[in-house]
Amino acid sequence: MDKTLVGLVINRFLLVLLVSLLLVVAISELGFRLQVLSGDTDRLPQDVVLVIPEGTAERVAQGEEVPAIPEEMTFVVGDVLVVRNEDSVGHELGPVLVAPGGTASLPMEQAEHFALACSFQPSRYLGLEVREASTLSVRILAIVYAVPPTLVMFFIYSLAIWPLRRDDQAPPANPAQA
Amino acid sequence: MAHTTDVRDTYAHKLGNNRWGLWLFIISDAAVFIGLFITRFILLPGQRPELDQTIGLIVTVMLLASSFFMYRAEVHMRHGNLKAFQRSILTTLILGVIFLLGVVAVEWQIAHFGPADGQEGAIFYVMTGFHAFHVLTGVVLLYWVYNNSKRGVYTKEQHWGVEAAAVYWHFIDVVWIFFYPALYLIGTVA
Amino acid sequence: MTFLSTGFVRGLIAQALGTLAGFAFVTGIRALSGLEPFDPVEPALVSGFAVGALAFLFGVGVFDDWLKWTRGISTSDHQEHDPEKPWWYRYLSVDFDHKVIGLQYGAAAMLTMGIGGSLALLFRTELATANVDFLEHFIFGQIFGEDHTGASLFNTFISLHGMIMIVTMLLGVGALSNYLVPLMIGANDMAFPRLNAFAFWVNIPGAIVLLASMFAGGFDTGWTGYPPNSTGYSAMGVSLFMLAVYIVGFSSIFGSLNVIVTIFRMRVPGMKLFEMPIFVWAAMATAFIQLIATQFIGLSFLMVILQRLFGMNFFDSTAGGSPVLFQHLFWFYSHPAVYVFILPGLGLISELLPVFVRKPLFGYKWVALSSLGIALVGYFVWAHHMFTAGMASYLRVPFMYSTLLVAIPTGVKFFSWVGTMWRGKMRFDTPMLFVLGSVVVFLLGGVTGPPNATVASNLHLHDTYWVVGHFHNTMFGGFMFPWFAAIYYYFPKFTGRQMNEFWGKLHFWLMVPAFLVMSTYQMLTGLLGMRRRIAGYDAALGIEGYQVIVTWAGFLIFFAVIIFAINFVVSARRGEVAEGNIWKSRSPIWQLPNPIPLHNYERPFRVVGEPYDYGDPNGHPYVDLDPSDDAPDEPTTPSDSEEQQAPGGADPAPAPTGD
Amino acid sequence: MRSLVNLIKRYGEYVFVAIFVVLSTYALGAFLTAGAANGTILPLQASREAVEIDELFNVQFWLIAFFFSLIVVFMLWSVIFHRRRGEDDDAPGEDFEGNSTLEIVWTIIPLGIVLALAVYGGSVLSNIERRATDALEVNVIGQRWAWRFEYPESGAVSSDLVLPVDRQVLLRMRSDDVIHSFWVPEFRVKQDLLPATFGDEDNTRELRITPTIKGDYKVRCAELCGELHYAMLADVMVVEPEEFETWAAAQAAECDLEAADCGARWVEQYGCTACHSFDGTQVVGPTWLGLAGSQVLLDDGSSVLADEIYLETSIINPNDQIHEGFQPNVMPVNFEEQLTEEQIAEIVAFIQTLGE
Ligand code: HEA
Ligand code: HEA
Ligand code: HEC
Ligand code: CUA
Ligand SMILES: [Cu+2]
Repeated sequence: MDKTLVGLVINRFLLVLLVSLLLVVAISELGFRLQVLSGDTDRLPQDVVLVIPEGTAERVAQGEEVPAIPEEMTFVVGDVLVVRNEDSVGHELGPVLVAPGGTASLPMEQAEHFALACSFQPSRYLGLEVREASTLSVRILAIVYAVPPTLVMFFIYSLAIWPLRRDDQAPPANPAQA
Repeated sequence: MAHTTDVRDTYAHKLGNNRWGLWLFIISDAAVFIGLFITRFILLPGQRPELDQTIGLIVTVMLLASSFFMYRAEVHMRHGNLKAFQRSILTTLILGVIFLLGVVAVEWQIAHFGPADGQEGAIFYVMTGFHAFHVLTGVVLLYWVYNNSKRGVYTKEQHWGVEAAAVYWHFIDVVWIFFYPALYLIGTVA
Repeated sequence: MTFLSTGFVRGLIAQALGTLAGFAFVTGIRALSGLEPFDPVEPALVSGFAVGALAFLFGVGVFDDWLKWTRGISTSDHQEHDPEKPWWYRYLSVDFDHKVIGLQYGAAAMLTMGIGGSLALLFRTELATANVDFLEHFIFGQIFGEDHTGASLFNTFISLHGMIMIVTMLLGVGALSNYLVPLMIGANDMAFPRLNAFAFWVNIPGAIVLLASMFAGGFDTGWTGYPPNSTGYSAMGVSLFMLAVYIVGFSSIFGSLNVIVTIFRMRVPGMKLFEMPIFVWAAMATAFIQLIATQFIGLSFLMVILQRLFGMNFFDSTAGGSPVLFQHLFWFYSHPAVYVFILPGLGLISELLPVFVRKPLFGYKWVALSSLGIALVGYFVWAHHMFTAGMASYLRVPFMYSTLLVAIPTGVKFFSWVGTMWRGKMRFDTPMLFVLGSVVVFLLGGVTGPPNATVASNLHLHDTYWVVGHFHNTMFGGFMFPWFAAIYYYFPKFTGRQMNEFWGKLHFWLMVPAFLVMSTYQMLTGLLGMRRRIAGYDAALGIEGYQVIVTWAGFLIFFAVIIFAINFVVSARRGEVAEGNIWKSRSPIWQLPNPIPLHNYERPFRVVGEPYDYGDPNGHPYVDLDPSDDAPDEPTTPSDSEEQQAPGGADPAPAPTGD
Repeated sequence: MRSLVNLIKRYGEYVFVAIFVVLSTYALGAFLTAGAANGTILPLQASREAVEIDELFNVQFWLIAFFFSLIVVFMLWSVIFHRRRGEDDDAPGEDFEGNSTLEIVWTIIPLGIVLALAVYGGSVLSNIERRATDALEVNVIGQRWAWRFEYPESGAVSSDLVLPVDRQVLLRMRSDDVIHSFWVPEFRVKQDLLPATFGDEDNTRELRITPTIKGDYKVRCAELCGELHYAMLADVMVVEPEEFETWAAAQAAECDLEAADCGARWVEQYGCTACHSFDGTQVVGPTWLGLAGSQVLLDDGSSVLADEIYLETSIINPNDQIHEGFQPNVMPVNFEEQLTEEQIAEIVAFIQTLGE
């Protein structure tokens, strides 16, 4: 095949790739922001702070609920649960002990649904739900899926708008005509 | 008929058609192997079937070597060296048969699992089976070419059959270059 | 008897014998190796049918030439018709002429359409009432075996209806591209005539196996055959069904390969890509899909068969397999395949509109490239059939986006058609009526696509009659109506006569309104809660009346096609003789006499104008069929390097050159 | 007439067409959206998700109305006014071959619509997947051709889906055999159930629904799952929270009735009635009327007395002995894992009450 034609095709391809990439990234980020606003787990991992307020131990002892502490918490993988104990007694949450006034952290490493024994809930259990986040990798994957069709379409129509060659728009694919 | 002047009726043009056809066929066929390859990584992510490494290595070397001889055969044919061509193509053929036997008669027999044993079994047998079937057709094709060459069908200038067999054989070889690591090297033993 | 000596009959006999032999062979081996020979009977049955299909091909004779080549015997590319034999003899035997093969495809398509349509009427009758009653009738037990209940028979019928109709469309597409492409690009045949014959004949044993599945227990899986329903829970019919699809797949693969090579290599010297008739672009785009995607349905179905026969576990999720994997592999073919069904049809619309509007095709280049756009973008959208299967939630969004993207090239086509019709001088012969009907019906199918594609609304629509309505719209608009338009339009080219206009118009005015009623009520019931693939439905949904309407409309469509069939036969015998270019088309096909002579063009024609320049005041034609008098550039000698190796142009025997 | 046509042709053609497009869009769009609102086109809107989805449907309906009208009106206009009127067969139409600006416009505008629709569709999706912290968990188990709902909170098990109104329910779904699909048209959303064992993260699927209107609905299996797919329905009852609590407590309570009555309850809960009848009608499995104590003809020609042992093995290992005229591999084989020995005994006791 003729060299210059290949060159032209490659140039066009790269250019269109760039354009489609930009477009798709822009759309994807827009969509992603909209989802974040809806308060989902479609977010980046972060530190989640759980404060154990003063007087929790007494309330628990009386079997009352502690309004500041949820019974169920939802995390995404990579989140770190930071427990800050403002109560006057020490509390425990699963494997960690938090001294009065102290903090402890618990990283969420894999997606699962579990309950940790804890001393600051009337039910004595804190339900934790860890999910896969729609993190960077998922978003990149999404971009990977969305770019090729965009690319193909832009490439094809670019041929109609800006023919590769001005004189004869079509490559003479039939060698017999060369 | 009045189309003696039509370039489309010349041998050269038909040869070109044949090449297009062959390559399109290979593109299409490659799609199956790509499908199998993807299947393998979806069903056994991070793992691989437990296989005999020695046999795997031996058959792989055999197949790679056969590709080399196939290449030689084609070169000999282009130089019109018929005897050398026949020697090379026979070597290719024999190496191909050894590969087939190595996979089907040895590896399949000594594997720790049958086709019905989990994903390892399913994947191993379907991938090697599909590939072995292609090798088998390749061997038949080689034998056919060899036979034709004895009948003097091919000349230095015109030997489309040889070219086709060679391209097909190299294709099978390339597939194995992907399948071998996928089956024998990547991942931990399941 | 001449009939008994046709390749077709020989093939059938060979298939019967081959099937028995294959069955006996496997059973024998099982008996010898100490296994229960008939339990399970499935492996022997499947092998039997596989061997039978191969035997058919040997029997019919598609391998004859290739076998000769292996023995160093050369063969001729052109068969002359033996005048001793009746005219239909070549149509029932292996023939390499692309026109014959095109018609063979076409006839096979009509046959399968009849079978698939009749099945539709059977299960539609069942659906006219809410309970399962009609198919419980004892006659069906008598035909299909007593252990079929009405419900499972229903499931078998809809599944087969779906697959047979899809085969119909594949055959129809084969008919169109085989018949038209070489004529349009000025070739005398396809690039590989023998492969072409193979690609056609392989459909016949495939179709037979497909029908046989009905009598081997049927299958309650739908045409999609999702495991584990198809692997562990369905009767053996499913194996035969999948085997059949596998066999038919060879037709798509080799047929499309041939089309691509023909388009790129066999164009008349001097014809540039953007000078081809528009249908050729559509055929090219179609072939690009078929060539690659077909392998994936083959692979997925093969894996189901392997799992059934050898217990290889690909899809059983309770033991580590993945049923969703099947869906990915399956839809990676089956979505692009829907564009296979329509692209040639849309190509025909673009081809015929200018003729009847007497105006250039609006935006030729855009229409041409849109075919490619639909085909290629279509490769990236498959997962929209799986929105409810449980993919990563966020990943559904890119598939929604890419699916919607297909609306753009399709829209370009629609807008261009409108541009073509605008300010023309429209004529309303039967082919044109069908073209106009196609546009409306396909538009309806198209615009009902985006609600499916948008994930949230798909969650309501998935697997309901809305989807059924959507795809009947697209397939009737994109295939059935253009198909009929093509038959009415090209009829003189293979019979030398014209089809009767009155009956043609009656066909149209019966079929299109009936169809619109059918699909509208399908979509409506779907929105209201009617699921797909159910033998009986909840009368409380209040849709019984609608169902009756759909059923009646189905029957009307059937009768309309019967009218067509009668018209076809009568016109072929006694129709008005069609002299020359009856539609005043610019296409090279219409510069040839009716019917087309055996070796299409006496000499390569020369492209001297544009294909759709109907308004051209200078009256430049598109092609000059007899370019000898002013021949400044006769076909040049080959300049390609690869071609210089070959000395001269003599055809050396016995190197295989044809295929 | 003629001059009017010419007049229209010369001056007002585009204006007229545009007016008709607008009128037609409005008529069609209003018809569809009104139908959707009053329930002649879409079922009752009985969940929070349905509200979001129906808004999306309205957008879709307007798009359908617009594009359908656009093309069809232009086309009809050409058909009516740009037809051949007694001229020659090949009298040419107006000679124009295309217009790149126009092509670009009608590529870009749909592209914009597609992008907007994708973003909007994505946000609707994330809205209907929004999680409430107090969601009621229900395990949904599909098996050919029955539904079972387990409430881990209360321990209730039922073949009906009873839900408190206005509280989000988190359905965790799996199937015991083939793929099924959970769909309540009034709730709009749908989710497939994949074959999985419990705790299989890869194949358990989730769906969240917030029912908003009290009433009776039906779960309709939406994935072809074999012969009786059409009949794979379950009742859904959306009730006041208090009513729900009482119901759940009653369902969860130990069965302290007579053995046979408990059996009747398990038979109901575990979906046996999908295939077995108590009144002699044939469904997929043998009827239980008169079964116990009778001589059962098996498909290998022998016959066996349907005593306690036979009934019990038939439940645990249905494929061991196949009742003449019925298919093996139809009845689920995993009841041994699902039911306790006591429950099986109670079921047998129940079947015996239907015996001779
Ligand atoms: C001939 C076949 C054909 C064609 C052409 C199409 C075209 C399209 N189809 Fe369809 N489809 C089928 C055949 C076809 N389909 C079949 C057989 C099934 C069911 C399979 C099964 O399960 O058995 C199916 C199912 C199906 C589903 C899955 C439904 C489900 O089961 O959940 C989806 C989902 O996205 C879908 C979407 C689309 C879209 C977006 C298009 C688009 O290509 C349509 C594009 C066209 C237009 C939109 C109209 C014209 C455009 C304009 C006027 C421009 C402007 C428009 C906008 C900007 C909106 N189809
Ligand atoms: C080209 C494709 C095509 C065509 C033409 C049709 C035509 C028809 N279809 Fe079909 N249909 C499908 C493709 C098609 N269908 C597919 C793919 C499915 C999905 C299957 C699945 O779910 O798995 C489906 C499913 C499907 C369903 C859903 C079943 C269900 O899920 O419960 C229904 C229900 O109404 C239906 C009805 C009809 C009717 C009444 C016709 C009528 O139009 C039929 C009228 C009859 C004819 C058009 C034949 C006439 C021909 C002749 C008389 C022969 C003449 C002979 C010669 C000239 C030689 N079809
Ligand atoms: C999917 C359908 C299906 C379901 C659900 C089902 N069965 Fe069955 N059952 C069958 C079929 C079919 C047979 C007959 C084949 C056989 O003998 O195994 C059968 C046979 C039986 C028999 C033997 C009866 C006879 O006449 O031989 C018993 C007892 C039985 N089932 C109990 C149950 C119980 C208890 C349940 C629920 C916990 C149940 N079945 C659920 C389909 C089903
Ligand atoms: Cu379960 Cu359909
Ligand atoms: Cu699709």
